[in-house]
Amino acid sequence: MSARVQTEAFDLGQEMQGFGSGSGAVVTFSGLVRDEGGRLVALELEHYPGMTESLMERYGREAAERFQLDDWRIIHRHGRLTVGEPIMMVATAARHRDAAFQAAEYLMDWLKSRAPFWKREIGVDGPGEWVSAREADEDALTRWDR
Amino acid sequence: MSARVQTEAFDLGQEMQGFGSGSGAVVTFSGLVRDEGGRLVALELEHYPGMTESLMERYGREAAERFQLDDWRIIHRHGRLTVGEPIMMVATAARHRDAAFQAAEYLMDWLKSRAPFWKREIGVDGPGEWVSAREADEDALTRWDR
Amino acid sequence: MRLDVLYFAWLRERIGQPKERIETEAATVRDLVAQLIAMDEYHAAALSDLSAVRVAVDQELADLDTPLTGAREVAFFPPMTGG
Amino acid sequence: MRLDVLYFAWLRERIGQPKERIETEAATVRDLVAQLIAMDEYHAAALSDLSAVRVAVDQELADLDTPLTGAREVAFFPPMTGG
Repeated sequence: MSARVQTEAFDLGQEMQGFGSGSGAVVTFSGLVRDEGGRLVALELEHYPGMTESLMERYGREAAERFQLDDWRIIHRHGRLTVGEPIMMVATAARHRDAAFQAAEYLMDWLKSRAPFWKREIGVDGPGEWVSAREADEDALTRWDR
Repeated sequence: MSARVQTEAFDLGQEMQGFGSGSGAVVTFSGLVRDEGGRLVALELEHYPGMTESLMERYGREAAERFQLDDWRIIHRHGRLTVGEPIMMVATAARHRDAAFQAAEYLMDWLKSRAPFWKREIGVDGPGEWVSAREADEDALTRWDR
Repeated sequence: MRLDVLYFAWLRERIGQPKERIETEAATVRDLVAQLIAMDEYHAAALSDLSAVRVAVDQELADLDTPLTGAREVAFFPPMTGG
Repeated sequence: MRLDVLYFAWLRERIGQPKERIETEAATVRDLVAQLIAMDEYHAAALSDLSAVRVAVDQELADLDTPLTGAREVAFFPPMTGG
């Protein structure tokens, strides 16, 4: 049960050592930097120190309660991340797969549109545009308000 | 893009080395042997050799097409698996998270109720009952018939 | 025709063997089940409650009405519990 | 009262600094935005289209009507793009 914001890379396998042992179902999501058809060499991620960490903790705990999780982990990087590198991961452990899947999707929907991170594209010619929010990400979040 | 049936354990981290590089979103599901409150020491898994492998391949390919996956992997063990050990895993890689999550859930729903595996509980006093199919698993599968 | 008939999980245990070769004229799975039940008490016990039994013909999921024309392998087993 | 006002991503770039201390009597976020826009062309450019701007008061997501009573930190930024 932990949330981390860091510049360093992380290793999914290492993070998952012993995670959810005792649970029946473990789901992980990893987001990676795409090259967008060769257009990009990296992403630069900025965040809101303080707010990020406390929101990640709060939403992790909320998901744990809502979906009866045995364990959860959120890791989100910032700084310059090159193509192919992991940007973030979410892992959830629960008794059954339904809860583990739903909790992971819930945390991802939340991270995409409520966690204070901003991405800027770094192209072959240097820094480019800030990535715009996808409307689909806002929509995704509203499905949990039931 | 591979399906494997094996007795040996597998390592999630090792399996995920390089998996989905080039994709934006990777989802994994792992199923582990629960001790059911200390009642169990292991599970014994039986399967239908030949049919298992060809169905796993077929459903992997179907999911890849349906959800536009960049990559997928299914590993399912059989034989005697002790408490805490991984039983199986599914991994999916796609451009966006929605497709990766949906494909992983689709493959899990299918594996739970259509892949020819049967589990028997091994308790502290020796072999026990064959695990009954959950009705929820049958229901889960029907949600994809749209 | 000659069919390989396979049993898995508790069906295998009740019948006492994982596989047998059956000489049959059964047109459908239903006919084959009737023939097997008539063989002895073990087959009868295993196949009495068909709501708890699933069947595959040549490794494809099938049902009682599935024809056996050209089939080589029929398998009976409980609902699957993988994953 | 004195507020720390923070800017992120392209708002930070347009305004030219990540943080400034503002002396204000603003009762709500809306009042504060009006004061900032009146300061100079950079603030005006950054805060002209509020539909593209999100705000947090003391690190909690807020909106234009959120009161600033007792607030110490207000942050302006574009819609989030984490994950």
